[in-house]
Amino acid sequence: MAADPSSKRRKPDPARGAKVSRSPWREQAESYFTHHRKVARDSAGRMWRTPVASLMTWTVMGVALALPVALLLLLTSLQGVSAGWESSARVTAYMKLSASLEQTRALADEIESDGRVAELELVDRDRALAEFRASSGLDDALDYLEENPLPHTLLITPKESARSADGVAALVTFIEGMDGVEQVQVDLGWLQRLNAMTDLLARAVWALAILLAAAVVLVIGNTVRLSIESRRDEILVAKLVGGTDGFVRRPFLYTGAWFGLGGGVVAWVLLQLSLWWLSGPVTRLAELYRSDFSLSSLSVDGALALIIAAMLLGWLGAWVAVKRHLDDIEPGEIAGG
Amino acid sequence: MAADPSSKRRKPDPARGAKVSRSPWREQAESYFTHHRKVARDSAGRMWRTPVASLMTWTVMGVALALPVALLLLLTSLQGVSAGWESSARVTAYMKLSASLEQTRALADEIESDGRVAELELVDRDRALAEFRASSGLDDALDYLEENPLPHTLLITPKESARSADGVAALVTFIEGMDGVEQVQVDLGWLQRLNAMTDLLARAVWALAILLAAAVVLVIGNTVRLSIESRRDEILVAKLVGGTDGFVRRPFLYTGAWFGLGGGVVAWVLLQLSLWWLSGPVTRLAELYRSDFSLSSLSVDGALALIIAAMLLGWLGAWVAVKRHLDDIEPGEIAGG
Amino acid sequence: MIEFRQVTKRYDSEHTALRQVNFHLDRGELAFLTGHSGAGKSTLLKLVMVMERPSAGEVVVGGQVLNSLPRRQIPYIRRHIGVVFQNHQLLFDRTVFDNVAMPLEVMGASPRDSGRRVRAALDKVGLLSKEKMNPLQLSGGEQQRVGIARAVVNKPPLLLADEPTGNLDPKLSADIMNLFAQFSQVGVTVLIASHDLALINEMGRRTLTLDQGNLITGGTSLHGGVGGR
Amino acid sequence: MIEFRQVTKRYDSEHTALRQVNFHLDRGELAFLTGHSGAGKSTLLKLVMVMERPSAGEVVVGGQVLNSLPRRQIPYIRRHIGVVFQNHQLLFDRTVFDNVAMPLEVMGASPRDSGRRVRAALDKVGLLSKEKMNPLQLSGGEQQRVGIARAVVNKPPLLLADEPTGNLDPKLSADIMNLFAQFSQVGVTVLIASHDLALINEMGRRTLTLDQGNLITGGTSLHGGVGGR
Ligand SMILES: Nc1ncnc2c1ncn2[C@@H]1O[C@H](COP(=O)(O)OP(=O)(O)OP(=O)(O)O)[C@@H](O)[C@H]1O
Ligand SMILES: Nc1ncnc2c1ncn2[C@@H]1O[C@H](COP(=O)(O)OP(=O)(O)OP(=O)(O)O)[C@@H](O)[C@H]1O
Ligand SMILES: [Mg+2]
Ligand SMILES: [Mg+2]
Repeated sequence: MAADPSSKRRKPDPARGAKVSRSPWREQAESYFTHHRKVARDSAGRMWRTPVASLMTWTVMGVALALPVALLLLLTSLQGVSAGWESSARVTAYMKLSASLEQTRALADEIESDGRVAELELVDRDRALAEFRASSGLDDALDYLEENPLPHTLLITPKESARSADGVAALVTFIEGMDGVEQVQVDLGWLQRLNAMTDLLARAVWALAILLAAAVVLVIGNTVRLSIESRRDEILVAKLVGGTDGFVRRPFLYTGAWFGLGGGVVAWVLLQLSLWWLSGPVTRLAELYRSDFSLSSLSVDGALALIIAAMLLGWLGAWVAVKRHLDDIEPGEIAGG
Repeated sequence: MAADPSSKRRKPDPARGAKVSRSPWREQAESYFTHHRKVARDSAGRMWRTPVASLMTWTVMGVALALPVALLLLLTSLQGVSAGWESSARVTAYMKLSASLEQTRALADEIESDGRVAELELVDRDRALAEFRASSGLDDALDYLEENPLPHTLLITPKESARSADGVAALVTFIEGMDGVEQVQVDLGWLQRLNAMTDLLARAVWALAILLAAAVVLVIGNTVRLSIESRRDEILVAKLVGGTDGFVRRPFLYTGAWFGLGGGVVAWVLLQLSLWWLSGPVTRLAELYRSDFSLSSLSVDGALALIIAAMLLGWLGAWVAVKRHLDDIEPGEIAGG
Repeated sequence: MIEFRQVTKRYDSEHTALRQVNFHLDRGELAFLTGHSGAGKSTLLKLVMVMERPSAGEVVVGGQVLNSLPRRQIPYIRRHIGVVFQNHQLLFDRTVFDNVAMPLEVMGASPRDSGRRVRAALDKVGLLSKEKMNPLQLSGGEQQRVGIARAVVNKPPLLLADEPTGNLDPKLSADIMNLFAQFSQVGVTVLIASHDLALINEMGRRTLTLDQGNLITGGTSLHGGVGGR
Repeated sequence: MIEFRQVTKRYDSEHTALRQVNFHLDRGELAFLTGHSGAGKSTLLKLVMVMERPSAGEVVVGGQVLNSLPRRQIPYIRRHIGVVFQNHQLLFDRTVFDNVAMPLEVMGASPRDSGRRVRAALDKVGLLSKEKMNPLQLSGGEQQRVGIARAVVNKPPLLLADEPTGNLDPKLSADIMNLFAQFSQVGVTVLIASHDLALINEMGRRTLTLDQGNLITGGTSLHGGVGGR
């Protein structure tokens, strides 16, 4: 209340006084922009003067904005992981027991040169037995074996382009048709599970994102609506002294944009805090699974985009509220006028 | 505005007129409750008269309330699953190859009678070989074997009480010490992973729950604050004609409670809708994993508790806002009085 | 009923609204308060209502020194004072009836009792036919009369009126003044701030005149109270 | 400048505020509008301001028939009318200076120009020293004068005043009336609703009298405009 911007305004400016020849059109445009600046400053000042209340609104908006962005980041992170999972859709080719190591090597080279194969590992029968012995815990039992019962094995990782269920099936048929190959195994179940999981996640994310986007618009719309109600008199008087609709609307639109700005900044802070807080356990978990999973964080561009989007949303919310409520306030209802 | 409850009130009630002897204390108490009813009705009516705005506030609150409850439900569901996972922390005991089936059976009975064992399955060597043959795809290779190299095996599931890392280790030592047991294996990694995952989830849920609980209180506080601001005149006049603080506060507390009620109902509706929408893919996913996972839904008691909690939160938010802002409005600031 | 002892009210360093005002009003007395615009009339009435606190001196109402009154006692003092505000202070979200009923509602009067009293008060100011309208739909003078009805509805022992006839035509003004005179005859103390010198002269009552915050006529010397509180 | 042709205003089935009112005010004319409380004075002024639309008849202001005026043109009409409202309509979230500057701000006047004009207007009503205060800190009469300053700040060709001296002492009332008279001398059309019959008689200008919505003195016959619009 104490702030008095008018004192500045009333000081005659000698530099301006000199430009007497300025056309009325330029004068008009200049005073238009002066008014924009003034309204922007005033509505920011109004927010500043009630810091707790403004912070409350910002926080509500910040929470509502942070959640969908957090989900987006999580989805991005998971897509990285699911790429890792897909690579576990490996094709295993068991050679005939009669196939020699040289024969197997030649076959391996042939398969590796195929466009659909990303990686190939040859496990010879001796190594296969050693690994089986180690992993099965049947050390003694295997000693009874007179001959190594395991064949040479090829572990084949398909290229990403061939990782669809159909693509993998075609690759399997191709390898099965080769000489010396006894049997080909592939864990198609993984792909199916992955699809189901992605579907579920996408649904959940969509459900939440819709709810929260609605929440953002609602929060701002509601705040602006209530601030319109509490500034009813101002609107009335502005209309009575000949303010156009644009003039009356302006402070509310700026208010909405400033709320958006504050909300965006709060959202960014919340995101950074959550990421920092969660990064410890996530890293530990990823290590346990020997996964390269890590939470994506927001880039500088992303942060800017978030804040600008928040301002636009704020402006939009204000516009909707103003559109709906401003026309209701007509000077006919003036007290005892 | 058009509603006029006064017309009812002014009709003289003959039934009442008869009880002339009523003490002034009873009269006071009665008019106190009459006023409570009137204020409750009025503030509900006020909300009713601006349905879109009220719905907006309810929705914002509903979203903020629904999210923590949804997380809670998800956590409950996951605890069901993780119980399933825990049971996969199985102890496998391989018998010596020299141990006969009868000897193994006796041992199995002995182990099963131990208090820490929930379930026990005996896999004899023939079945073990058949299963290995089927699962390894090494059909032909195994034909070369002259003798079954696999021993009898006991699959032991510890009781829930013994499922801690320490408990399982003790069980392993106990079984290892028994006659005829060659080797005992246990996948302790599972437990570790489970702990890491639970830790991560708990952290995420806490982070979200704190944010959202704050959001609920903020939304209501903010709404009540703005409604106080827009009803400034009413507060002023009530104070001027001798209204006590309690009297002035009452309508706002009721408003808060009604907002809470609406928010709670919206939250419940949102939860039911989301559950219904997600149940399809969840069931499909659970089938793929042969898991008995299913999303917990809200019981009738739970729904009631949610709505009552929402009303209490609304009342609390209103109380805080009223406490903070009502004292600011002092009749000194009356216009030109 | 009302006693001011050396009361000074300073809003801030520059604005002193009242300077060492002394006066005493008996039960049942009707007095006018006049003075130029900004002389301090409304300020004086606000001090009686505990809407402002004096910078110096003592305000005594109904035997109670208001200076030392705890905050939570203020509502109970105000219930014994009826006030007509300079700018009406009506609420536009309820009917005329509900506006006038407010002082009764605050006191917890029974609905039956309250209905009877409100209609009696509205009848006195000639607005019984408009009880169901919203104050926004009334003319300026009608609003002012609603404010008067609200001030008298609970028959308070003390009645303050700030410019109660500023928006009324001469005939209505005289009617309202007569209403106030009737109240004073049944023991109500009435203090009316007004610019309407013609009307004041016609009534021929005690007149307190303020000039730049000084009480220049109608006051009492510091210790010369007429007594009979 | 203002012409009413058979204007009737009915608020709802029961309340008819104006009945077939005919009158015509020339450029530079100063006229008073009187009548009992609820006679329809404020309603008449609201029709000129397009705050209400007539139920029947035509309102013509500055040669423009207001009945058919599209909504988006209304602000531009209002910029040519200065109004003093019966209850001031000041904003309490800004200084007196900013309140008075509003009509200029709306028109997009340059800050330099605006500052000069606001101070001139405040000087005319004797409140230059209070320009930085909040209207809440002013007395009722001071607030009313701020409202008058706001009405005249952009030198409108038409000036409407609803009870502009209701809260002013007789000397200040006379000063304000003289201010209005000066305006009319430089070609401004002035219409003042007032109850202050003493002052009206003293001024000796044309007086329109309303009674229950009927214009009983000072009107013109249906087609007998004095012309010179
Ligand atoms: N919005 C409205 N709805 C219904 N009736 C109304 C409305 N506005 C005014 N009236 C009625 O129209 C009549 C004329 O009102 P108006 O405000 O024009 O009177 P006035 O001459 O200005 O009186 P005063 O001197 O008391 O201000 C009054 O009886 C009033 O109750
Ligand atoms: N809250 C305030 N802060 C600062 N100054 C104030 C405040 N309230 C009133 N004043 C000043 O105190 C002086 C007396 O004001 P008051 O309202 O008592 O005058 P009044 O006699 O009622 O005048 P009027 O007849 O115009 O209503 C005025 O000059 C006013 O500007
Ligand atoms: Mg005053
Ligand atoms: Mg009027």
